[in-house]
Amino acid sequence: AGDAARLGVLLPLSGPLASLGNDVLRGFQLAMDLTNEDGGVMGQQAEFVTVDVPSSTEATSQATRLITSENVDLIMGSYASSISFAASQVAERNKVVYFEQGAVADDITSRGFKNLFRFIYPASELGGGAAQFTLDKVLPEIGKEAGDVKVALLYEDSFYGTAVGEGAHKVLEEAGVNIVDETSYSYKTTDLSPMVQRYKQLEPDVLILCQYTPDGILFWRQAREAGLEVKAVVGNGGAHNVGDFADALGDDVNGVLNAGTSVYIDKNGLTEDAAATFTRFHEEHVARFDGRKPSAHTGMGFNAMWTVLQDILPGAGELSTEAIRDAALALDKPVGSSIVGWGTKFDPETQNNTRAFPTYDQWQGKEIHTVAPEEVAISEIKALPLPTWGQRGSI
Amino acid sequence: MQLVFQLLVSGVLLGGVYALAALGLNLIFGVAKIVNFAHGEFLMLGMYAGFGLMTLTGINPYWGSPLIAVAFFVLGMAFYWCVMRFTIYSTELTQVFTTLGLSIALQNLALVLFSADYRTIQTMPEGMSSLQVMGFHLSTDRVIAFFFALAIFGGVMFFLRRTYTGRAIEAVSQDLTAARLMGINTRKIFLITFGLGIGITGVAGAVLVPSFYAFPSVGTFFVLIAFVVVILGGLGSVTGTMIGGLSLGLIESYIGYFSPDLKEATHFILLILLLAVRPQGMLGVKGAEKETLK
Amino acid sequence: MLSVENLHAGYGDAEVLFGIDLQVEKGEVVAIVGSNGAGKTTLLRALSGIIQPTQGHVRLLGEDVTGMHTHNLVEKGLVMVPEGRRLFPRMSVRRNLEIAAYSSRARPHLAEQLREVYELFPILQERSDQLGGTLSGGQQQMVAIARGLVATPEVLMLDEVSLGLAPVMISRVYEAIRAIRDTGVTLVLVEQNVSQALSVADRAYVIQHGQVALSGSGKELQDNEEVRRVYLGLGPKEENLK
Amino acid sequence: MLEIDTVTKRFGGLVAVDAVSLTVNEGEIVGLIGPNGAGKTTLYNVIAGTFPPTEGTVRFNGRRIEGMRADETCTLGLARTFQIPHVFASMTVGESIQVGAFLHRRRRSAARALSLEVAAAVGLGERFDTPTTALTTAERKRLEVARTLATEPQMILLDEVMAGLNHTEVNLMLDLVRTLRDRGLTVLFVEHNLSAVMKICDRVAVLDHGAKIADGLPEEVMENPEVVAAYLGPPAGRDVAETEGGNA
Amino acid sequence: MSWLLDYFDIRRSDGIWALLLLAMTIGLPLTLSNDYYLNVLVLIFLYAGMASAWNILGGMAGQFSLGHTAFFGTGAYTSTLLYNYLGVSPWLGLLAGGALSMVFAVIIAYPAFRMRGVFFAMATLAFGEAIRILLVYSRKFVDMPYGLSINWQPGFGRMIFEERSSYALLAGAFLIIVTVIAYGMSRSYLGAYLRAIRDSEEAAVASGIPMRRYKMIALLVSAFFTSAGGTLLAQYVLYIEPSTVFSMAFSVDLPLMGLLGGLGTVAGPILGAIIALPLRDILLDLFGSAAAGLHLVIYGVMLMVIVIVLPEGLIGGVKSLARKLRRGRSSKASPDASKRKGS
Ligand SMILES: Nc1ncnc2c1ncn2[C@@H]1O[C@H](COP(=O)(O)OP(=O)(O)OP(=O)(O)O)[C@@H](O)[C@H]1O
Ligand SMILES: Nc1ncnc2c1ncn2[C@@H]1O[C@H](COP(=O)(O)OP(=O)(O)OP(=O)(O)O)[C@@H](O)[C@H]1O
Ligand SMILES: CC(C)C[C@H](N)C(=O)O
Ligand SMILES: [Mg+2]
Ligand SMILES: [Mg+2]
Repeated sequence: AGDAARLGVLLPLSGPLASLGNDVLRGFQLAMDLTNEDGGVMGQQAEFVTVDVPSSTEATSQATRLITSENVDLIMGSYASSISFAASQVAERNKVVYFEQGAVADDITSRGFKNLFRFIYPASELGGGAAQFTLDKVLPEIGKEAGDVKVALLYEDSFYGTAVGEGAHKVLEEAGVNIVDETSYSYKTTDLSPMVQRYKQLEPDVLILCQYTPDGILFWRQAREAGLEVKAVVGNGGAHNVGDFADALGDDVNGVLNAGTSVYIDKNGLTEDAAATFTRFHEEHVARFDGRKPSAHTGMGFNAMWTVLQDILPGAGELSTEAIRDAALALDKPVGSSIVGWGTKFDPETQNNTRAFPTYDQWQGKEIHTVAPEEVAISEIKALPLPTWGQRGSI
Repeated sequence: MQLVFQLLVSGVLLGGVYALAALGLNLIFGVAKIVNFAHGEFLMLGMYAGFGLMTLTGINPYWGSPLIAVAFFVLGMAFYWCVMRFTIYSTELTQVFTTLGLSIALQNLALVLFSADYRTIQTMPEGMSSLQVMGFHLSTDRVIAFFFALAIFGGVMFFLRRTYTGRAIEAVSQDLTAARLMGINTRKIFLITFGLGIGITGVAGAVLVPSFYAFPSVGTFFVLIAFVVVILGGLGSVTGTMIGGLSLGLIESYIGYFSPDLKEATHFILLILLLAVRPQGMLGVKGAEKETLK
Repeated sequence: MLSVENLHAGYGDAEVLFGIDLQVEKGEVVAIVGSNGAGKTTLLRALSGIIQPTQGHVRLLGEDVTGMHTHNLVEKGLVMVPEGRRLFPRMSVRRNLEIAAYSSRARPHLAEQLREVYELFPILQERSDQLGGTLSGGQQQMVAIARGLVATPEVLMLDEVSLGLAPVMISRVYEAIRAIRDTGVTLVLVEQNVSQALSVADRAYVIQHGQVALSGSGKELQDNEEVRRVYLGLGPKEENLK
Repeated sequence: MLEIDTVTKRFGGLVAVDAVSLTVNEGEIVGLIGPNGAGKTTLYNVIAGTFPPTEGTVRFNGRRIEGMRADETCTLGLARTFQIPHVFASMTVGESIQVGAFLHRRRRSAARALSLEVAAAVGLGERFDTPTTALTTAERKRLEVARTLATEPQMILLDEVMAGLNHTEVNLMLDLVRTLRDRGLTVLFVEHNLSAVMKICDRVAVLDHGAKIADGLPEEVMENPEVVAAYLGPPAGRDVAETEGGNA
Repeated sequence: MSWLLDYFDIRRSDGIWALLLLAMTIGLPLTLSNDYYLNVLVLIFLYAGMASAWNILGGMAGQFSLGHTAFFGTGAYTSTLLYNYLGVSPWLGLLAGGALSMVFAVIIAYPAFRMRGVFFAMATLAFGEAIRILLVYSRKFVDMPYGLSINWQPGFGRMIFEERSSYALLAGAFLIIVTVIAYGMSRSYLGAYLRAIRDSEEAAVASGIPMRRYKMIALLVSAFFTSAGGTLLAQYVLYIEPSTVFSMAFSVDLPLMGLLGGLGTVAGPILGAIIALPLRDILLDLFGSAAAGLHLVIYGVMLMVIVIVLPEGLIGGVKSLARKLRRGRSSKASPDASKRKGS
């Protein structure tokens, strides 16, 4: 290692996935800047070698480039499951550690890779969590029971949506829930109004959605235009915890539930350290990015990079695959030790973070509020069943 | 029954939007024989224009559309003058890659300038986003966009059929040299055509943004649809574009009801099948599909 | 009317015309003849602005119009009917004719010109709704000439108008040319059909290898044995009389 | 060799070819004339397989060929030229002719030898390596003929190959056609150049408004009043017209 | 032997090119040791091979397919599915994928060969898109993950190699095979027929060329080798998913390489791949960290400029430069409008 610790960063920064990719990058950046201001990592300044991977087509090449040409010893990526699949393949073969911060597809870590660590929970836990949350928390609010509720599942048809959808499906099925409809579609769609019509016919009580931002916006707006009334709606992170989604819907965003991750949690549920970082994260984010408020994806990116820079690398002491791996496996931080509420403990088998879990939010007053689990909740579930359109301003 | 009609109505509205989004492509396609792969990006710029106008000045894109039309007319002329002028005599593949290069450049320029965020506007006050007519729910913004489409189609048709410039455009589309010999200033015609094509596309983008969203690669969501509409309807046929748009809107509506994951495939398969039986498209002039470009 | 001085032109690297000089007076019929590939078509293209001359000057009514765009020349009344007809294939015959009146000089006369043209070629009126591309070769040629007339030219340049016409049509076209001349339009005829052209021409130029090899009155050239043989590829005069 | 039996071709309401029957015997040169728009090119298109006839049959060497594709008729030995030449824009003259030659000679040397020979025969010998785009109209017509000849047909359909040629060139072309006939080729010949038709044709058929109005020896046909009215026009005009080729 | 050679128009100067090709495809993999360069080399060989395959149809026969991703993806998916689920060797999978691609080719040929130019391009583009969507849709009925990973288990029979240089040699062999076939076609009557079809279908048919048959030959050869490239790339990357192997971006890349190098020429696509692939990497390296997307702005602009300045590609550009130098003088004549397409 020279005078700087060079980390490979692999994210979709252009193309259709760019929006959240740039969110994550801001999180990475902030974690690095703060670390560097605090004196760096292992006595060196940290530095990124960033590659733009608009889709998984470029992932293999760019990961190869990071490793063989830029000689990075560590790659941080990628947020989208497809990209993660392809890029981690390369890292594994070249014996370079790859930290996946936000891609959820279960199979990413079921390939037996030795150098791949994942911070976030897998899709089955996300979708399953959303379903469980629906069963446990939402049904009582809307006065239904697993046996008599009608649920519809709608998800985009790439890795992310289908994996989450399957997770939800499984839990609902086990609980004996009547899944009245299960549909997937391409997130590049320009019209979802027929789906809305279908729901108007089927009259589901709850919608469980897994969408990216544009199709998420489109769907909820078209639901409003067609006057689709459901008792509750639960999203899964791609659209439903994103600020752009709220901007697009105005007051009608209120009441929407989301399963995912949040940086609008109760910091009193965090460890002291984490709570301090939490505050710093929010303040610095607003200060450094033109008053912009951080998003969930920025939070996850920040958390992953922060953990790597603050805990794993110092633990490793050097930038070598072996050392980083050992340090990662040795890391043991309790739940509540990160700004998103998680802890960090990688499963020695799958190398998934066993202390990550979805949190559950609701839009209230056009802000996202965590409503579960209790430790980090800052608000209660409100206004279920959803009041009719136009009446949601007061939620 | 209500459902069948509701799907019909929303399909027609959507179809109008598609037709409008495709019209500019067909104009340029028809006259200059150029497949503009950057079409989606001009649409995207139109969307940003609509968004910017609304957020900066508070004027909604509907009232602002004349302004956007003028700005994009000029942009279209610049597009011709600075870029496409050099490819008029080249092979179609050269043109494809010139416009593709432009598409990549514009998409990413937007990313650099406007960031990757999804931008939306609300033109209607809360609660006015939908109209209820005889029990049908209609998106107010789509209805407005649809009327824009009708007006613009009517205007373009009048312009092409009834004005000398319009006819000159058609002449240029069929034989450039002969058109010159008829005293037609072909450069001017190309400028007008590109101005018109991009101008319409800009307005289309601006009136679409209220019911969609602007972000740098939104053009890629629409460009293939626009291609399908144009070819389905027929090269160089304005009416065909409208019919192509409406058919696609209706397909989306009905197929989308039963199986949204198949609707895009349906577009493409329909396109291939139609071309197999009627290669010139529904209203295209027979033989146009055989036009060997070079 | 039209004067050309030391005109050079060609295609890309290949120069075809090497310094052409010629004069056309008002109301004249001037024929330009010469063997295949001599550069006749190229000359007309250069005069009408389809290709740019590389050297030399063209004056129309005393004004230097060298390098001017085709549409401006048409506006000034210099109109060419190109070799190979070049109709708008997917426009009806009527549209083909109407579009020829695009220039502001021609537009006011459209109705009147159409009437004349239909008189000249009645078949065109019959077929006015047929698409240009589906006409027979000869019919296309008629439309091409008719378009030239609809443009109300001062100088009309015709490139091989009799090509592919039946004898009965050729005579009709040449009658038309005479009629056009009688209305005061100046005519430049490029022809392979030499005797036909020379018989109406007041004067003629023989082009050879991109240069003017000879010029004179139509009759002079037609009667000169050597000219006939060497430059025009015509048989001896006697044979012709048979 | 070629038997056309009551062939009709309609385009929508227009009858372009109206119940035409025509026989061409082996080794004959038959002229097909008629006013513009009479249906000559259309008849060619039907024979050569560009499109099928609406009614009627066409036989070549006893075999039904109507509705066959153009390449099939060409392979059978019936080749045609286009009234408006279609050139292969990216090729030289030699390469274009070789495309024809490859039909029966797939070897390079054989194809090249044949194309050199054919190029020389049509007078394009010196233009062998010239790009086709640089050819004049007249040369393009000769290239059309050359490419067709290189397919080594038994019969060719020529569509106005003399148009745009001057006297000397017409004579060269006539010589060529004669030589071809002497080598056993059968020729059907559409031409407006009457002197050429008169000189070379064994027989002349006349179309008018799609229908055949005369068929016989050239001299006979020229006297036929119907032909005179439809095609030749008043004697005054004809005089001039006939001088086209120089020497009738 | 010599009678066989007589079917081909082989020129002496071709030998130099052959040597260069051999030096590149065999010499470089054996001498390069930097993994990054080897990776670029593998991609260049594979893409050059597939661009050459595209060029047989698109360049030589003038049928501008924008749907080659259909064949690429079919090749990648067939061999990967066979290998992952049935343990079939990718070597056989390559042939199976090739065969299936040829079946697809026949299906799309029916409608597409009725069209020309832009229409053909659009129909093939639609075909490529439709296949992807149907593949994604099929997951409703068969249990198949969205993306397929191949376990990294080196072995010749598995077409997975320890060393990157082995991949480079394999990819080089692929390139050589495609190039030899493209060369053989272009220098025999086949090439002349394809060019004839490209230049004028009417005249080609009138010269006795059964047009559909020859277009079909070009399409089948093109489809097979594009598909083979798909298998090879899948075995190299070891991960495929619908949106990467069935993507319009891929369909567009092949003609781009052909165009950059020189359409319809044998060397063109190879040169094109050599230019296009590293260019993006270099730009990303130079501008990637400045602002998201900036390198693509530059790439897009460069693409426009190159294509406009060198419409005939690098080979055409060099040729016309040479011609100019020989002439020793430049000409000012404007392009002849009459040569414009569509006239
Ligand atoms: N587009 C072109 N590109 C290159 N060379 C050309 C082009 N058109 C014509 N030429 C060349 O220019 C020369 C003159 O051609 P032009 O057509 O002017 O002759 P022409 O006298 O009209 O002959 P014709 O009587 O056959 O029509 C010829 O040698 C021809 O090969
Ligand atoms: N595709 C078509 N659609 C409609 N009408 C057509 C078509 N092709 C030809 N015609 C018409 O059929 C008639 C015969 O045309 P054809 O081209 O056979 O005439 P021709 O005898 O070759 O005349 P020319 O001597 O002028 O070449 C003409 O009236 C023409 O307009
Ligand atoms: C936007 C995110 C929700 C994407 C998701 N994490 C994935 O795996 O693709
Ligand atoms: Mg000429
Ligand atoms: Mg004809």
